[in-house]
Amino acid sequence: MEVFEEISPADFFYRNRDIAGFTNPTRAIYSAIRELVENSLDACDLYRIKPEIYLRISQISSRGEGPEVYRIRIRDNGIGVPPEAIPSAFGQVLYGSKYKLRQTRGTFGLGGKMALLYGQITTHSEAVIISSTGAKKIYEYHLRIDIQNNRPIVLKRAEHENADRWRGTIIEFSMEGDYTRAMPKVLEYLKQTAIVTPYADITFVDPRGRLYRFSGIDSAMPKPPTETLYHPHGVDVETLNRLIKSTRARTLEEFLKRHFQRIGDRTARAFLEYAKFNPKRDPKGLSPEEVVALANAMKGFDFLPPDASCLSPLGEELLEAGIRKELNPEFVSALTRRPSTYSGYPFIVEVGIAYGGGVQASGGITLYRFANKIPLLFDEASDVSWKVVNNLIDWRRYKVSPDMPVAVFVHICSTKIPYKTVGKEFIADRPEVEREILNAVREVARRLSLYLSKKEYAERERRKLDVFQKYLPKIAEFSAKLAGKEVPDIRPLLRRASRIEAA
Amino acid sequence: MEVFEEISPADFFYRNRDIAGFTNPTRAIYSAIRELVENSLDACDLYRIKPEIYLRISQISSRGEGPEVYRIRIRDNGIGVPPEAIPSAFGQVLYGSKYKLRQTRGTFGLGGKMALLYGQITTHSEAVIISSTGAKKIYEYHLRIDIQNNRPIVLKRAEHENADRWRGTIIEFSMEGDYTRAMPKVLEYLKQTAIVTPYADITFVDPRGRLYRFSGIDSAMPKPPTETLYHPHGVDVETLNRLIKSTRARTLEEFLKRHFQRIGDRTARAFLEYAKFNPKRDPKGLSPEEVVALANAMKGFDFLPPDASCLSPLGEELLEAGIRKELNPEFVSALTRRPSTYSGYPFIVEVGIAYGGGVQASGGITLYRFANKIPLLFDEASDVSWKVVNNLIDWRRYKVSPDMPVAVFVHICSTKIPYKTVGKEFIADRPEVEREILNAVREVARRLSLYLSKKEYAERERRKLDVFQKYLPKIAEFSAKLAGKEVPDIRPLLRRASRIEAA
Amino acid sequence: MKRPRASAKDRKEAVLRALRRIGSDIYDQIIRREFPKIKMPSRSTSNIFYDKELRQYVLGDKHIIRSAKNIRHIRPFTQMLWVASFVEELVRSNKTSTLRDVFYSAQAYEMDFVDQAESDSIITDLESVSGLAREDFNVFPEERSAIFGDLTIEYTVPGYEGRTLNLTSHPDGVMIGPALTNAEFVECKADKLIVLEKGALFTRFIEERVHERFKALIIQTAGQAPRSTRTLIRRLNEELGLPVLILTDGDPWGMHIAMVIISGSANAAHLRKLNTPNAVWGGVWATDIIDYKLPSDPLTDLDLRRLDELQRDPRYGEEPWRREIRTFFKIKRKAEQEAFSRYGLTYIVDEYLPKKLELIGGR
Amino acid sequence: MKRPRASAKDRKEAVLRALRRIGSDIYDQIIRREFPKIKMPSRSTSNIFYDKELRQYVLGDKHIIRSAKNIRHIRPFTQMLWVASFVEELVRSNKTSTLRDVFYSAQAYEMDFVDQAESDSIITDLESVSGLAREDFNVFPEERSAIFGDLTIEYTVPGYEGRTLNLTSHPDGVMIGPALTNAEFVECKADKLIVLEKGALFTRFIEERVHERFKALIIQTAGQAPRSTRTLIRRLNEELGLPVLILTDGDPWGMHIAMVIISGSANAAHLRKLNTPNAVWGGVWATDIIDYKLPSDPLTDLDLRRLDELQRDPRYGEEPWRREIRTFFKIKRKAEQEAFSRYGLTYIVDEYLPKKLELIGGR
Repeated sequence: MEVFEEISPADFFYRNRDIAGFTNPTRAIYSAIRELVENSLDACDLYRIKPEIYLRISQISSRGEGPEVYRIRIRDNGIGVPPEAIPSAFGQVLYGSKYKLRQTRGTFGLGGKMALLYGQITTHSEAVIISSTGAKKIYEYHLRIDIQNNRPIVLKRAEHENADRWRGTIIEFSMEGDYTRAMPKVLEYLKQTAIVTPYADITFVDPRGRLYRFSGIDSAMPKPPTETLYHPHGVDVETLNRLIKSTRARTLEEFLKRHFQRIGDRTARAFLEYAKFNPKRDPKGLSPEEVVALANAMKGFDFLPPDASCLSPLGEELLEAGIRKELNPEFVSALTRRPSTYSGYPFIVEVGIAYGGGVQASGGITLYRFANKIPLLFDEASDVSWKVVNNLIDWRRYKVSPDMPVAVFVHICSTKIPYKTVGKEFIADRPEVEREILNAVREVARRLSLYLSKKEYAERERRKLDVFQKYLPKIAEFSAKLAGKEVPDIRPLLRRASRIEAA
Repeated sequence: MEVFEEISPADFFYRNRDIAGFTNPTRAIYSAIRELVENSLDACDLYRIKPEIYLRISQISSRGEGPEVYRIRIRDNGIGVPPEAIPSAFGQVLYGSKYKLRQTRGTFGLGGKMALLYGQITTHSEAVIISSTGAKKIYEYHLRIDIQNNRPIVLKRAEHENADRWRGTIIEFSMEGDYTRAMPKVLEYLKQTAIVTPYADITFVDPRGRLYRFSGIDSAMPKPPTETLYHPHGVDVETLNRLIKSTRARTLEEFLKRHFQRIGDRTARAFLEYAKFNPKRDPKGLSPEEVVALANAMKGFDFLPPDASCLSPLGEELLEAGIRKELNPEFVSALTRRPSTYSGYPFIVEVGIAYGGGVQASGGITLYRFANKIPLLFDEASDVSWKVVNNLIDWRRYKVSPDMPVAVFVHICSTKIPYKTVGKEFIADRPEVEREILNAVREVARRLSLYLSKKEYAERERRKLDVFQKYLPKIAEFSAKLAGKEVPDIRPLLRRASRIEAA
Repeated sequence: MKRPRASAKDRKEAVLRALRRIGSDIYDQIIRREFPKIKMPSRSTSNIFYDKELRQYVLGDKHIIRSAKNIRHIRPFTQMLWVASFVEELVRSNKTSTLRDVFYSAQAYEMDFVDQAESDSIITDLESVSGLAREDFNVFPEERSAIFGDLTIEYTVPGYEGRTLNLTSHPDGVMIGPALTNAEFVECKADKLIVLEKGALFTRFIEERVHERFKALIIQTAGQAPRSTRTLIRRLNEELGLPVLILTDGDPWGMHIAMVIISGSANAAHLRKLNTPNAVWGGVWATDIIDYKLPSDPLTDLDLRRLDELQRDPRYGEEPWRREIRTFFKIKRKAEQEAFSRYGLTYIVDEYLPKKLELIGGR
Repeated sequence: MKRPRASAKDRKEAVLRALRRIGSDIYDQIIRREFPKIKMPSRSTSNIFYDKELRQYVLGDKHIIRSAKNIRHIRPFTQMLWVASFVEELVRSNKTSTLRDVFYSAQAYEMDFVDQAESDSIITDLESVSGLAREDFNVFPEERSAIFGDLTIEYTVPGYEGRTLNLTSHPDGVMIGPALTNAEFVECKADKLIVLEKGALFTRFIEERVHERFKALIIQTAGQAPRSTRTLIRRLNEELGLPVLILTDGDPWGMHIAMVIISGSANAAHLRKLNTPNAVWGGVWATDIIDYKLPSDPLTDLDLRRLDELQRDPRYGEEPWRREIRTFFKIKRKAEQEAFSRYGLTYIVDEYLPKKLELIGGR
């Protein structure tokens, strides 16, 4: 006879921590840093606060054997967490503020909790959270997670006066890890983050006390994403049921207009006629079969493309600034495409190109990939951008050869990034996405080509005259010799040559 | 100001269904079939019941547009589910009977629930579950999942008399899918399942009514796995805390002996001396720092290797039978290695080799991979077995060349299979695992080599005599011609040649 | 001697005149303050045609103008003019040279070529413009073929003027170099010419006294025949009226060696009189492989692709070519000339050759 | 004529005796009801040594026994015996043949070789066993080189016995084939021999009358010298006492062409008298490239690897080899013989050659 039992979500992720990238000590410390930095950036970006992030990793004196233990401390100047939400926000899995229809960095919505959970199971340390929303008090919590019940355990709680009206969040905890091995990826991650978040100040002190500073440029922040309604193409039966359950609309027409973008009076009526539903029906009165039919009809009807205000692209100026700041190239150009859509999800592609200066020749195009302002560092060759840059574009048409120092940057923003696998390290080659990237890269490649052409032109003009000056006298000499005559005067021709070329 | 909310585990997996393999309609129907078949096999294997599984997929008349909808029905003769557990077992995520220390097929412990959840969100259909443990009644439930709250909704419940004392479980539900594209992988999955579960009767009726039968052989079933205690090497701080919380032991010595395998009186005392703990201390009195110290000491101490009774390998006879049954080769041999261990987890490697007959030449060794009796069909080249078979073994030493029809089968059993990535499709090259596989493949390759040698011997003997009969007369002729003599009689030499070769 | 050629001296004068004309033409344009240009027949594939009457490839009417005004033309323009002045000096002083020498000599005039392919192509330009072959400019290839048989020649090269040589003097065969190419024919006792692809067979034929038994001259081409050898074959056919039988390996490559001797190559479409339309390819035929049960090898992919190209070549439109290509495709095998050795070393001369000589009118 | 060789007839008899001895030995073993075996020097690399005195590679004392009792030996054993009986017939009837012919002829005796590499190797076996070169068996290579200069030879081949030829008769050069290789030297007016790698330079030297101006015989090897040509060079040096100057391209390959003429090759370690220890390599040296500022190309990876091999070769242990290898490594460039054309076509004869002739005792 089998014995059945229930396990908590925290317990599930404890057992399957690979899912969130906590596979081994090297990967764990890299993933922890990533999750914390991205949480901090989100806490600023969403409220148009210029991020100032301070990250410190210190090695706790060696335990003698086994992996090393590190103390991690991160401080941001973000919006802060309200005191009553702090325990659950940091001590309960599947609790957070990111389960919404707008662009954020988080991948599984697990945030930094997996980092704290991993710290707890490897070192049993408690996590210290200090946060303020800028009001009169600063709150300090010492937490641990009750994994079996997925509940926070508050070990200590304190309030401090906030005379300076400081706002932000500090997290500090210990974990096992192998920083030495993780270091190259960590530094690459921070550098690329600085490219794609050029307005952010990021300071990092590593376990040996080395200081890395990524200074933010003085510039306007990009418009933060707003939360939007569903687009009818991106809705399945489950979502529709949830909306029906919670709506206060009394008629289908009203229901559609209130809960979906791109549906006004006219569209609502046209759609309901197409779907063969009476506009006056009460949505709560639909049978399960009717809900399925409604969901299918939504996929088939021709609505306007989704609203992209839930997205927050970087913008051409900022992307160029980020590239310039970290790579200092001879030439740089960026392009933000207009919003597009796949399977009902809006997305925006931004692309940059850089040439010369700090860009190194690498025997091909160096590719930097970003998704929702996160650098993607693994499995490059499986990414759609790699396919576009290496297979679909004939770089010779743009005067680019493999020995030239050229880098391409591809940033895709979406409420749902089309990752190809669970690992979330590379993007699938959806035709809509591929086409956007292709067009964008072609355009910036064209701009680079134009730059290279101009640079070449002056050079070529100079060389042309050299050629005439070299060959015309020889023509005169050899023809005279063959004809058995004196060498003729070619100065008139040389003069004409210089005029031809000047024209 | 951020708004915080909690989501349920079911909601999490609904949002991240890629994790369980429900990425697109093709992959979804393949994953659903897999999960259901594996659940059914587990329900039989664990109780030494010879599995009889009936699976039917029928296409529901086309809806006109969008992906097709299929009705899936699976019936097994397993242990059955107690009526009170049915709703949660099928309608609640993270509820089940597999969260134990023993070998089962399930990958994330999500079982068939993801299949039902996917069916619900694509077709809003209800799932029908009919089950009996062989007692007087058969219970029938019609369920749906409340995704937002991760709770089952019972739509209908019925009891039927069980005159024949039928035992087993039937599941039936609808889902969107693309069976046409999934077909090759589905059939390959079933065929390989039949190899690694040769005692199972599996009947499959596909959407076009074609019948596939994989008949089980008449044979003893392998010993089912038993649930075991933890091995001290496989324990982390969190697990230790849980055991301390729930134990009734009053002293550390008692605690160790009761909750861990391989720890008796002597080992307990030796270990506690090594770890510098008083054996008489109350485990519940340990400080958090002491728990961490205890966990670290456990990793460092030299315990006996873990008990493998929690594992259920197939055994050499059954593996050979499975291969013979599905491939009908000219030669087959299998080998089950003794239990081994990595990072405190016990594992067993089984290997088979087959030559000729139904095995096709493929320009190399054909590799079949299994983990806990599940076929692994994706990403072959990343698997440690692929490395062993293609890089570490010099097949020429075993008289095997790439044009020969040879197949190698690798089965690894463990309470924790060392998958390399979250996708769980290929196994990491842990040195301990690699060594076991390498030794096993070498041994069966040696056996194949022996077989091939014997086969060659008779052939070679015959050819030898031919050679003498061809060349000796010519030697006589040419030497006589050169010497200017009559051709000498070589019959004496030919007689001696046949004697030499017969020896 | 049926139709004697112009004397060596007359030919030299003609070449020098042609070169002088090219120089004068350009000189005059410079004097007129024009950017000099030169007109030459286009050698692009679209301007190469097979002339059924001449039985060789010829150039069509398209021309290109190369002008010193064009930045991309001025370099090859100057190079060609330099080559003209270089070979003018060669011819005038009775010296010979090679393609390789021309490539290196350019450096003295700061006229460096990128590689020899470039200098070879410029020499071909000069051939097109002048209508003369590079051998006329005393530029000879390095490859050597050889001849043997009862023909007496008279040298025209400096130091040997008037001296004669009978081509049976050296039983290893007489090398075909500039001296022989430029020699006059004095007396010929042979009544046919046999052209062989392979040196080994050449030695065999001499040993077996084919020149006496069949009153034949024998030439070995050592693979694809050099142009000077092709000229010699044509002269022997035209001036002495000798019928020509060609024997090659039995594969697409051997077949094409024969075809180039008979109908010329597309590369030399701008020149005439390099080919011998009346020569006959006698084998090894694909049908010989069957009839004589020759040891053979399978045709490789490369062979088959070549065969496919030949099939679509207008020169192969008639018999026996069509039949043999069909047969090659059918049997998918090839054989070398030496394959006859399976029947003994002299079989090819005793049995096979007499059969094949019937193709050019019997022994 | 200093040291006349044994007459052609005597040599033929010696070869036939050697072959008969091999056959008799085996025949006798069969009569004694033994599985016949044959002993031959091992040609494995571990048995090849450089003999400083002979200044060539030689085989050491290791031998292998090939026995008809051994299933892996019986096939090559029989093949070698067949080759012996085949060449015996060749020599007896004064015919010549090629390696290729031998390969095909085997088929008539159901002795098919897998490929020509196999039949070539069996012929080498026979050379080892008999101590004779394949040219002694009348098996000649296809490649031809040529000679020119004031030497009169007397043929010994059938049909030409007693006839003489002066090697200036044909200004394109006289081919070195079986007839010339087997000829006797009658009269020589030259006092040195110049060996050239390239045919183009050969023509240039004849045109510039090097044979008269420097009283020289000139040989062109057309690349790596065929063994019959190497034998000829040795005979000219030994029998006529002519000092020998070798001029090749200035790269590791040209250097090695000279070395093989001087010290022989490892492949022929089982044979003697193929090399000419007193010959001198005169260039193109790496130091010439510097001294004459020759147009040059960078050494390729292949060139450099070859150079590295040569550096570790015992034959290259002395000067000028060591110095030139060092210099090649330093300048990492190479030059062809034609590169001198940058100073005009006759520079190499007028300026360079006299300098180099000092190496063999001046002009």
